[in-house]
Amino acid sequence: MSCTSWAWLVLLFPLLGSIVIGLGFRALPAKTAGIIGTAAIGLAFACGVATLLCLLGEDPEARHHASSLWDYANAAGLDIKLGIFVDPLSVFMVLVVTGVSTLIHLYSFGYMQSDEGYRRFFSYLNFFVFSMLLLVLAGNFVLLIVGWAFVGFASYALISFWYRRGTATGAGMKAFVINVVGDIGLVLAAFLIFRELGSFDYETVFTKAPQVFSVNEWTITAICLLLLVGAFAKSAQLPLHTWLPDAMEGPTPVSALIHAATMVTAGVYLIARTHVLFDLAPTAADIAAFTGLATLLVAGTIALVMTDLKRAIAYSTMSQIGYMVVGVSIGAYSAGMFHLMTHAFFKALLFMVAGSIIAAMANRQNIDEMSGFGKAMRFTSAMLLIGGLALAAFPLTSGFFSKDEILAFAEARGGFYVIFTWLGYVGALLTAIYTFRLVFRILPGKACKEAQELIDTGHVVHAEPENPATGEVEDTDVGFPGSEHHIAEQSWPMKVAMGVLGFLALVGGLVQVPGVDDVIGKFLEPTFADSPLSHIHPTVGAEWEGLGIGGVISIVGIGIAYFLYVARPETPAMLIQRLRPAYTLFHNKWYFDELIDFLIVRPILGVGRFANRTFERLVVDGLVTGTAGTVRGAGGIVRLVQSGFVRSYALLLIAGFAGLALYFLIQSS
Amino acid sequence: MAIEWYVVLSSLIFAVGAMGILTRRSPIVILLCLELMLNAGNLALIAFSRMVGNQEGQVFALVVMVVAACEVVIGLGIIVAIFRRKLPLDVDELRELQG
Amino acid sequence: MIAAFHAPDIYYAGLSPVIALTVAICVVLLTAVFQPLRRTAPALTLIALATTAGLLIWQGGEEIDLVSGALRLDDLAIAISLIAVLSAAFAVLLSIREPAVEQAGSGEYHALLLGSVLGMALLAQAQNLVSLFVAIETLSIPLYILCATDLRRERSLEAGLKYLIIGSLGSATLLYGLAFLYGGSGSTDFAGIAAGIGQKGVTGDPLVLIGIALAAVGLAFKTSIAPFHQWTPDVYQGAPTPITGFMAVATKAAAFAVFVRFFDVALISEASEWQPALAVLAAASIVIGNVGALGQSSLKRLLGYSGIAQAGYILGGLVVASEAGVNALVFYLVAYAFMNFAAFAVVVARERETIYGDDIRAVQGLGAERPLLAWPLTISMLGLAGLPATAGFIGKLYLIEALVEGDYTWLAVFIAVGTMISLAYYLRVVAAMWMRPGGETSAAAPAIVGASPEADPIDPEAGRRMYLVAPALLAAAAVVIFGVIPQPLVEFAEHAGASLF
Amino acid sequence: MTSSLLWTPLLFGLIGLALPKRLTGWWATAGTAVTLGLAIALLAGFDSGAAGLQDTVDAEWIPGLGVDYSLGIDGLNVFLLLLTAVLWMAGTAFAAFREQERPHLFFLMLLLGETATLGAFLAQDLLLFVLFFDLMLVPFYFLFGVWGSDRPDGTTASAATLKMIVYTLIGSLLMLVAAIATAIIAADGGQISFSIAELSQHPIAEGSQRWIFWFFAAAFLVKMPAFLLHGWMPDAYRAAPLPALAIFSGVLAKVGAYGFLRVVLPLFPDATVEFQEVVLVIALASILYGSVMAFTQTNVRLIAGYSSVAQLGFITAGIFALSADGADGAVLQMVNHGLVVAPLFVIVAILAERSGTEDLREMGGMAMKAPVLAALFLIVTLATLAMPGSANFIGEFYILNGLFDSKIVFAIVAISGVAMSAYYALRLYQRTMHNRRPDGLESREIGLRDRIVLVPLVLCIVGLALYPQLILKRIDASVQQSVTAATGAPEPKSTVASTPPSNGGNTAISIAVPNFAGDTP
Repeated sequence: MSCTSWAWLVLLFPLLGSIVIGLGFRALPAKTAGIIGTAAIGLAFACGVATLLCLLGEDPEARHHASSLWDYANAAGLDIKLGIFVDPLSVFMVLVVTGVSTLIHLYSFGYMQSDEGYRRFFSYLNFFVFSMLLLVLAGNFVLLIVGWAFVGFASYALISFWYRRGTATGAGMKAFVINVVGDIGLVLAAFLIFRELGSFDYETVFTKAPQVFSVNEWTITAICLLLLVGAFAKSAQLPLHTWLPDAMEGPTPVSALIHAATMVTAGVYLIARTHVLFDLAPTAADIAAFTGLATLLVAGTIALVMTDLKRAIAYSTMSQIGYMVVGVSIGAYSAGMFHLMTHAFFKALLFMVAGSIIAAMANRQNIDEMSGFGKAMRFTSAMLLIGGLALAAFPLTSGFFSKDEILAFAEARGGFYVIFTWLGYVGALLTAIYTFRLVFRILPGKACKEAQELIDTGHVVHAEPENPATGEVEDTDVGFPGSEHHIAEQSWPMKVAMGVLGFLALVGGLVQVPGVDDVIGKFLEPTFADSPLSHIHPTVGAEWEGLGIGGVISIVGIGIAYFLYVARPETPAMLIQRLRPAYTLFHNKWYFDELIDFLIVRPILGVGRFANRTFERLVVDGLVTGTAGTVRGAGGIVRLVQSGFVRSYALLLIAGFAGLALYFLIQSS
Repeated sequence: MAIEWYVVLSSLIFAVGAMGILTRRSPIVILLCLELMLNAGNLALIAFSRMVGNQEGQVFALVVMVVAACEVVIGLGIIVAIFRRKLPLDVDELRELQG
Repeated sequence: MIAAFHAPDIYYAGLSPVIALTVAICVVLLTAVFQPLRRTAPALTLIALATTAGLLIWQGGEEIDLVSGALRLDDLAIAISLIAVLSAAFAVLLSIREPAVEQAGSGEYHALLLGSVLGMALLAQAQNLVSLFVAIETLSIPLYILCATDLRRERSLEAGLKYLIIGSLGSATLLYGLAFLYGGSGSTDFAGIAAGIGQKGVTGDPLVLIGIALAAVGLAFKTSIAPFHQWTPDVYQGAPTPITGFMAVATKAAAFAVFVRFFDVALISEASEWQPALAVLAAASIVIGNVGALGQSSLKRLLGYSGIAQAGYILGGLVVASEAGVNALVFYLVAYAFMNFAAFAVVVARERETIYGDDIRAVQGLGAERPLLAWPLTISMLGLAGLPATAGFIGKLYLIEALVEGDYTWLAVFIAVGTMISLAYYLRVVAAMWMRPGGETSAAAPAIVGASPEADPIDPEAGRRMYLVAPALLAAAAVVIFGVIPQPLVEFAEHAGASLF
Repeated sequence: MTSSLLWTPLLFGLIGLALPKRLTGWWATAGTAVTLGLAIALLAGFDSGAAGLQDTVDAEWIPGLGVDYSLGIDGLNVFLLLLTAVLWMAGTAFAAFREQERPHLFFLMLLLGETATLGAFLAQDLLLFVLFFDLMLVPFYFLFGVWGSDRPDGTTASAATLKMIVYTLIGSLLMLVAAIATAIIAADGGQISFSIAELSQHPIAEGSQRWIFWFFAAAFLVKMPAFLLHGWMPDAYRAAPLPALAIFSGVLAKVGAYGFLRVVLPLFPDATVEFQEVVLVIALASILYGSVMAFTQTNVRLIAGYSSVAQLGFITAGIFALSADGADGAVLQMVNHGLVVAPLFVIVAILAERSGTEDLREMGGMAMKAPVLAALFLIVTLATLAMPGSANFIGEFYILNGLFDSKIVFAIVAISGVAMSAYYALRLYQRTMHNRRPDGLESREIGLRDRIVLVPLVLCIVGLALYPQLILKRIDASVQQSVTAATGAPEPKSTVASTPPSNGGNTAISIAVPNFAGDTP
């Protein structure tokens, strides 16, 4: 079988899984649905591996294939095929996506067990994986947009999975609409590409682009900026990020899969995929890089003050994606992709841990209420520690190698790109602090009520779930995890999934140790070989120097966190008092929601209300009623003249004659 | 005598008839005025007949007389019917139909 | 000295329809005298009308001058006469059990009706000022009486008197105009007038100009063209409904026939003079008729105003002074006749069936209650509104085509705009039938409402009487059939038009 | 074949009058099924590469007036015919499953409506087109007025319907005058012919084209309805009975857009080019205004109604992009929108049955016991908002791409409508199916009878989503012909072919002022 056939199979299994579970939702026993769902993704992963092997068996220069099934829309010169494109980059993404997905499916198999919407969940989840794979495998921009929108929809569906929660549906809507804005950016970019290059196909576009465009030309910059709109919306970069924290309304596995490991990194993938265009538009690339930098700092500061466990991790995700965006924008393609992979491991792990803890807390997510889980949930705690260390880039963990590789590249590129290195380190410090803020709030200390109960009885709390945002009692009919909760300690699928990810988070970085090995860099090389930046390689010494600095910063950060949250727990409150304006700014998430509300939502609603209440009535209806009124008024006059007086009829008759006679006389003289 | 005077006279009679219709309220007087108008036409016809030198106008006038008589008869008949229904003999009071 | 006496050369075949009608008048009038024969008057009238129609059809294709050129028998005349005869037949059917007939006496009533038809037949053939005037009076005088035949109702008398006064005023005006035209051209013959005016040219000849104006007023009056329309709604509402139906169709047809013959034959050379004036009159009628009909609650009155607007449309066919125009005019007259027949038949039925008289409430809920009446009225209304698949649409199409061809596109636009306004009241009738619950009908109502002393006795079965339902259905069917297969009617109209040009 | 397609519905309708009441609905459904079969047969025999008319019928109808009974099929109408047949069958079946008052009349009107609509699509004689175009109104007048519902605020169904009729006839009567004027001017004293094909061979003088163009445009824009001419829509939509409304909104609105392609572009090319931007402004206003209104409405029908205004705005914009891809997209979108909006209204009907209200604020949580309904609704919603992956997306993509090439500013403004559509469509879904269920509201799965109606329609949507090429392939040739008639020569699709690689800089300049560069006559 050819590489593309394997790739088609990668697409097929999740789709089949989704359809089978979706159509058979009444017939299938719950567990079967879970098994089918997990197996489908597992098979996809297997096929992904087969694709990888197939690709590795080929000459590095020839490792790109396009294949199409049928003409999707081909008329008037627009030739859109249902086609895929297989090259190291897409296969890399396929492996990350299917691999992490398989584990998260496994986790969900246990975690969602008592949820009424179990089958629906797996159907959605499989559909999401299919969409994500479509996105990474798409062979042209139109199909990319299709995949792009599909993941957006899947994300929507899963965020508002518990659809009786007003907060969940609202968050879903927000995510969807912002993602549509991103889609529009992509669509416009596609139009512009087609207008200039006459094709939507990756191969044609990437071959022709360097011939047609000169560097930093108006058009190519516009194309790249439009692509960035799509990328930023999907990857939650400023200012299109506001949906991501809200998206935490969805079930925790969803947050792990979509809003940490896979979908949100699509923007990074897009920039890497279209690096040919970005290489031609360095200005646009720089804009992207600075946006990433801003995001990583802003999100880091917000994560410092978030008390909601999942939201804090979500802001951390934003921040980490900021690193990746910086990476792929400044030319550190393989480093960016590497960070994408390791981030998928440790961030998925962190969310799984969060899920386990939240389950133990009966769906409450406020870290202020949590403490002492170290003793209550040993496995979960260990995983939290591993994930935290990786995220904080503790030496030798996966995050340590990947994050610092990006920063080292920036330094090697020189010029003003050094800013990225230094501010990146600032971000790293923030990362270490906020990560271990979570760790130190949750693990040590006196066990809270729920943790104590777990220690005493081994039971997970059974409380009537209620929505922390609105205080209303949750509606468990449609599938909110009812009173029965599942934690990693008591559910082997969760344990396995977390264990594997924990292992990967710990050692995943070793594939790319400077001076030792360069697995990912080598593998992705054919994809990025044509980039003018591909020759920039930081020296091994410089890399280790960077790693050293990074390690120190990480340890310092953890130390600060220890000081603040364990050694002197009263300091945070004091700091808040002291730095009130900054705290308010961070706590209110830099007022982005309010800004968007003020700039976009309100004007449109205002216009809508004006149109509805005033314009429609006065102008549109007025046009009708005005005309009708005039006509009716004329009718009134006619009826008034029709007075019933026969003599007035005679008068009108004679007057009419007079008029007619006058006309004739004047006319002919 | 020049033909114009006949025409002027006839149009004066026509105008008097028309004014009568416009100003009088008794149906009988109105019928009389209509008679005047028709006779104005007759006068004009005869005058013109004289002017153009053929008899067609005179024949026409004779016919008109017959017709005028018919009209008056019908008119009086209706007036009688109205009177028998004890309705006012005033055209301005006949305003049931309007609007 | 005894000159050789030549018996007048009379072409009896050509005169046969007129003769038949004249004889029929005498016969029907006689039945009034002989008590036992009273009830035969309607039947005799129908036979007479059928005979006349047969004779007319027999004479079809003839083009001949009769009575020393006073009359002209051609396809236009025959077509119009047929419309008149047909509407008279409809009127006879609708008059069965009509209270007015009882009051006036069946024989007299029908004789008068025939007299009016005779006048119309003559008018359609008239091509001489004298015959024109005589015919118009022969047509009108019986109608004055017929309008007033429902002696018990004040409205009927009022209508009769008003019609008489204003009608006579119109006749006098017409006569005066004809006198002037005679004076200006030296002839009473249409051809002679054309020749007489043609010689001198009309410019600056006040005699002819005022003559034209006066004659136009007189004819416009008969055809209910604004601003000479004011008698129409009042008389239509006051007259007994069968007579209203007859007037609405037949009078208009006959008057338009002579209108066309007079202007398109006698005054054709002056077309550029009178065309704009008549176009303005047409536009005025369209506007006044349509806006006047809005908000009317009496169906007869509504149809009266609608008739004014329709007259405006039809006048468009005359305005362009072309063969296509006359064709369109004839076509539209036929279509208009059928649409009105259907409507008036239903109005008559409901008038007798309910306590509401001709008020629009009388047809409320008709769709559910009496579908066989509701359909004809619906089709009639849709046809009058010019919706497709009715003869009304084709008629409008014909008119608009003629108008655009004759460079009167603006008048065509007026027709379109007028039609839009007209939808408001035509569809109001349709809505009343189909979209309103039925009003209180015959059985329960009178006790509650309290019938006025003038009210006629209610016949709860009137809506099922075949002599009312059948004409309505037939007319409606004709409207639809000629809307879908208009070609026969188009050819009929083309023959009529060809006889003038 | 073509003729039998046209008359079959009416024939069934007339025969149905003689049947007992409870059978009429099924008989009518059978009639629509036969019609659908004929439409499919026509599609099967359709030669997809050809641009010209196929399966033509040509007979004299009123030779005295130059009107012919002339029908034909080409890429422009073949799928619209199919859409008509499909939606009518769905609507009729939906109605047949429910008790109707006066079923004889109801189904007769429904089938008369189908014949009229098919006629408007099939007619190749300008006057025949106008005739059927007007005739469509008659049955819908009755359907809306007789079976419609009065509003509590006093607006009766008949008043709302009257408004609709007067409004729409304003345009069509003017169109009648304009059609006649076109033929007469074109005949120039010779034999009058209303044949669209013949008329398009010899376009009339530019001066006449101007006013005639607006007369036609008025008719079509009212029908759609476009911004400022939509005054009839809110009242009529609220009054209309839902099966009829589903058909009305799904098909009849498209006749207007179709008219532009069939009549206006080929017959009045100069005026089309001259007024391109004016119409585009109207189209954009429709998109924005429709979207904004759909944003704030709480009546579910009106949300669907205003969203149609916006969608038809897109279609108009596609046509008046005057490029082949724009028009291709427009035709595709006509079919798509029809397929989407009809099930949308059916669903609205089902929701209203359950909740007893049509106010969004009083609905919610209905997905609970009705997962199938929710799933079907979701697919329809996604198609409505032109989610990539649906055929609607391809339609909009083509439209906007065409517009982007010719009038870039318009394209960018238009595309904001896409974002808004995401919000209002999803809002409609969410507020009805999700969130808490108000007290007393019923959540009940749809029964078999509704599934029979809905599922095939949704399958059509899904099928087209997978293979929009099915339509594009067959319409392309005819659409190009229609567009070329207006613009002259077909435009080159790709600038690359003519631009040497080294001339990249020039391309940039041509893009910097693209909107104005395209305007030079």
